[in-house]
Amino acid sequence: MEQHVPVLVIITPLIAAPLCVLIRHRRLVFAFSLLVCWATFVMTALLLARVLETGVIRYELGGWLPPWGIEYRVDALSAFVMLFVAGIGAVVATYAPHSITREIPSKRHYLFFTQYLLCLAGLLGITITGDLFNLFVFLEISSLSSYALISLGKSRRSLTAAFQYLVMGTIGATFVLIGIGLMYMMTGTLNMADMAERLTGTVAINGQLLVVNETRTALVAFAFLSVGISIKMALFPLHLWLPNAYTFAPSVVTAFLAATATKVSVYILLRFVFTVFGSDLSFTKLPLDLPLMVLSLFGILIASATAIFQSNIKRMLAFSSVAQIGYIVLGISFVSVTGLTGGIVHLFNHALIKGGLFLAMGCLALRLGSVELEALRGMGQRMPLTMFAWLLGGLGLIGVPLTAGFVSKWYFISAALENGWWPVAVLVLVSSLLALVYVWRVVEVAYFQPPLERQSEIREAPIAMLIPTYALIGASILFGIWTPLSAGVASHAAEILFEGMP
Amino acid sequence: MSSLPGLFNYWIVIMLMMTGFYIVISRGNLIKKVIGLNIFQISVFLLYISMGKVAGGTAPIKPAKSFESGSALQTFTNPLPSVLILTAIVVGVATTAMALALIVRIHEAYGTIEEDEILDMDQET
Amino acid sequence: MTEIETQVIDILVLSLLAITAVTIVRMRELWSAVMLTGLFSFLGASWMVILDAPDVAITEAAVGAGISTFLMLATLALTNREAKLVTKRSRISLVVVVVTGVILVFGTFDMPRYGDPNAPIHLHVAPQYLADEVPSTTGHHAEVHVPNVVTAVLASYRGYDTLGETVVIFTAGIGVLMLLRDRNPKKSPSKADKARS
Amino acid sequence: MKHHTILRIVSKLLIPYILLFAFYVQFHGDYGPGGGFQAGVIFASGFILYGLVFGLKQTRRVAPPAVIEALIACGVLIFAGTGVAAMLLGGNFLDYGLLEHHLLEGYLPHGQHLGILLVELGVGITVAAVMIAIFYSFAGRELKR
Repeated sequence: MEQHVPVLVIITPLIAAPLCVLIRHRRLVFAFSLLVCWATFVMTALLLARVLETGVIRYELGGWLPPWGIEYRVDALSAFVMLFVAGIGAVVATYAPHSITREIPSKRHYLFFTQYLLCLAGLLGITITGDLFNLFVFLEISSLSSYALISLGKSRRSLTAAFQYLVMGTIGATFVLIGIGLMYMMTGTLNMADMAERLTGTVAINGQLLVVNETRTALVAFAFLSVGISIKMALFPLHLWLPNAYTFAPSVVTAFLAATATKVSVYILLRFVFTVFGSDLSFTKLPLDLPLMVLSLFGILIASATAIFQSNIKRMLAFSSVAQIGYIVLGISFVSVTGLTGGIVHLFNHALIKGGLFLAMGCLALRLGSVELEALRGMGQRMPLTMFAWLLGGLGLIGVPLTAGFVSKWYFISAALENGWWPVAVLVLVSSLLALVYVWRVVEVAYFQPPLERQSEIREAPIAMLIPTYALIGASILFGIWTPLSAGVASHAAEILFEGMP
Repeated sequence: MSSLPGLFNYWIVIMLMMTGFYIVISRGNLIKKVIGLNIFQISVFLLYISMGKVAGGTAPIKPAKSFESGSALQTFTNPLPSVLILTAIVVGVATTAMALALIVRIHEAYGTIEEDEILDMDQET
Repeated sequence: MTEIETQVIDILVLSLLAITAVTIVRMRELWSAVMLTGLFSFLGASWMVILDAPDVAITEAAVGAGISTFLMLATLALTNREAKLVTKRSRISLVVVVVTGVILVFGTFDMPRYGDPNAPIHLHVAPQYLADEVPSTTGHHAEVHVPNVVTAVLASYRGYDTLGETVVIFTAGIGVLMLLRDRNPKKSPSKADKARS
Repeated sequence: MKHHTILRIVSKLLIPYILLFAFYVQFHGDYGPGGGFQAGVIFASGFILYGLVFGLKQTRRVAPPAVIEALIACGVLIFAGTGVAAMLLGGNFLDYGLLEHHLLEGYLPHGQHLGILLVELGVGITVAAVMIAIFYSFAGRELKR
């Protein structure tokens, strides 16, 4: 069975989703989903171990050789992304029951888990596939399920947030579809590896012999793919759907999507830029690095500054997420192994930190029924464990030494200095100060203000929620100290990306 | 430039795509936005299908005899764009269904499906 | 049909499509706008017939002129039938759209010409589908032996995409059930909406 | 529309043919245009016509929502199950070439043909069930108002 692991990772949650509909019973569905999520996580761990040992793993679906059939292709980057997506999926699923009991009507719980598993399968499917159109299909699976999940929020604004995301997401997906179509038109293939090869070759168009990646069609395709994916990953200024979606979705959904969905979109960008088009075309012939750097710096500064002025903490963290996407893209725009390593390791670190923070927010929402800054007064005493987890996560966002955030920032600043771009390094430091301000606002209210009268009955969150929260926060501290799995794998993946097709 | 007429179809299709895109981003009525998305997507489907066309070809359905003789004398239109678009159509209708379900719920919660009125109501509360 | 006849029909259908699309932009009465969208889809499907893609044409007609129209009319019945005239963003939108369109047109100049049998997509991958000679992992050239090549590609060579497509439909179905099946929990504007944007 | 006698009679006559046509499209996809998706849509439209003419209550009695919900899941499971079956027989996921058997010799096709038949059936069931479920959801909304 071992050679089937690549496909089993995807079809396990994919088949489990319809089974949840058949099971229906709330507790059974939960137990079953939990089992499936953890099994998926174990399989991704196996995949990563095998990839690091033997290199790229391929799997031909339906037994048809690529480029005729669809192939799965696992390299260090995809295995790494899958590992943390599945890991966070499993941890958040473990955390879910208490939180959704409070936030979602019990009649819909089995449907919630169905959509959750579909979303997980979609995200993993995007990451593992070596075929462009298959990527589009799984992108839509994950998108549709996330619209549904977001709309489950308690406030009516979750509906408009979901709709707004649906419209933006569909525009993004349609742009991607146009891009894929134009690429297909010029190369005749949908397989990424095959396309990468044919892009550097020549093609006879209308009697003229042209190099494919120099044609105007290929350039336009590249532009459409980049814009489409930028919408999906909420790159500033295309991030407008994100704050509402994260603020009004149920806590569990926010934690899961914030930690995984945008990260997988960044993965798609990396795949296109480095694997399909090649770093040579993307950065040497086309100055993609410049716009990416400008947008990411603006994104980091503006989103961090906006976060400071939010009174709703989920919204504050959402703006912080937009800023973190900026950091990741900044890492890519350095066009160096160090910068890219920083970007990839920050995908991982930020997933842990933000996942943990949003889980802590879920604990607060469970007990307080609100995520307003005002409601948090005195929670440092009333809910010490939850607030301490939040504090550790906050330190990670700032990038204090011994947290995972520090590791990423270290790479960004080294990469900036390597390139001799010291103003960029300074801006990264300035933005950390902005993060300090918004984290401090919460810490101040929670630890240095007396609790409100009406909240004297508030107790600590249940242990079943605290354990998963601390699992993610603890991991973010662990990977601040011990980096072979995070930075080690990331730099390996970055080197492979710069070499081109593995 | 004698071959420019060969691009005429693509230009019209692009114009159709952009009309749909324009409806999505300029109109505040939520149903109008869904209509725009539909037109945008259908036009992209037309782009794909028109690239699969081969002059003088026929639909890629082979007469049963051709299997025995093994000869492919006929020119067939490319089947792959058709396959991709069959999938994309299904994805499109799935998105439309989700969007409309959301609109029904939004109308129940807000009493309107105009974007600006919804925004105003969100500001008030 | 001769080349000229085909071209005339092409131009005719395309012009009708364009007229329909532009009319929809200007229309405030939603009922008619939905009907015209159905017509747009139907015209698109007719052009697909001319483009020798009968499978897609049937599906587009069934989906676009059938299901989508039906669903939109059902939604109209549950909501409003008239759209407000909002013009505040139309200028920016127009600029975005025109720029996007010009970029796309710029991209067309290196495209293979319409109907060109030597376009890359006709020379790579597709010929093996048509000849039923797709190499498989077992080494030999397995044969699918299905007369309709579209079905063969859809269900076998790229069958995994079709599984994905089925899952997409499944996801949407479950999503709609989630949203509309049960009576809503009261989504109060007062309680949870204290957040300002 | 519940009281139009002509409409009721015509629909009663028409619906069996629509359903029959759906089956034709379902199983004839190998040879002409058509397949699971189109068949599912046609099948569902037959049902929706029934629903529009005879009312939602009556239709729900014929096809209970719980059954429809289960069928949505079953279609996906048939498709994925075909893939898993190929895997258990020693091939890759969805490698229909390995679906050899000794059941109903001469009636049930083998290998690729059987695989295509099964997955198209899965697609058809899910699509028809989802369309009917969506119809119920939207139409049910109207009743509650």
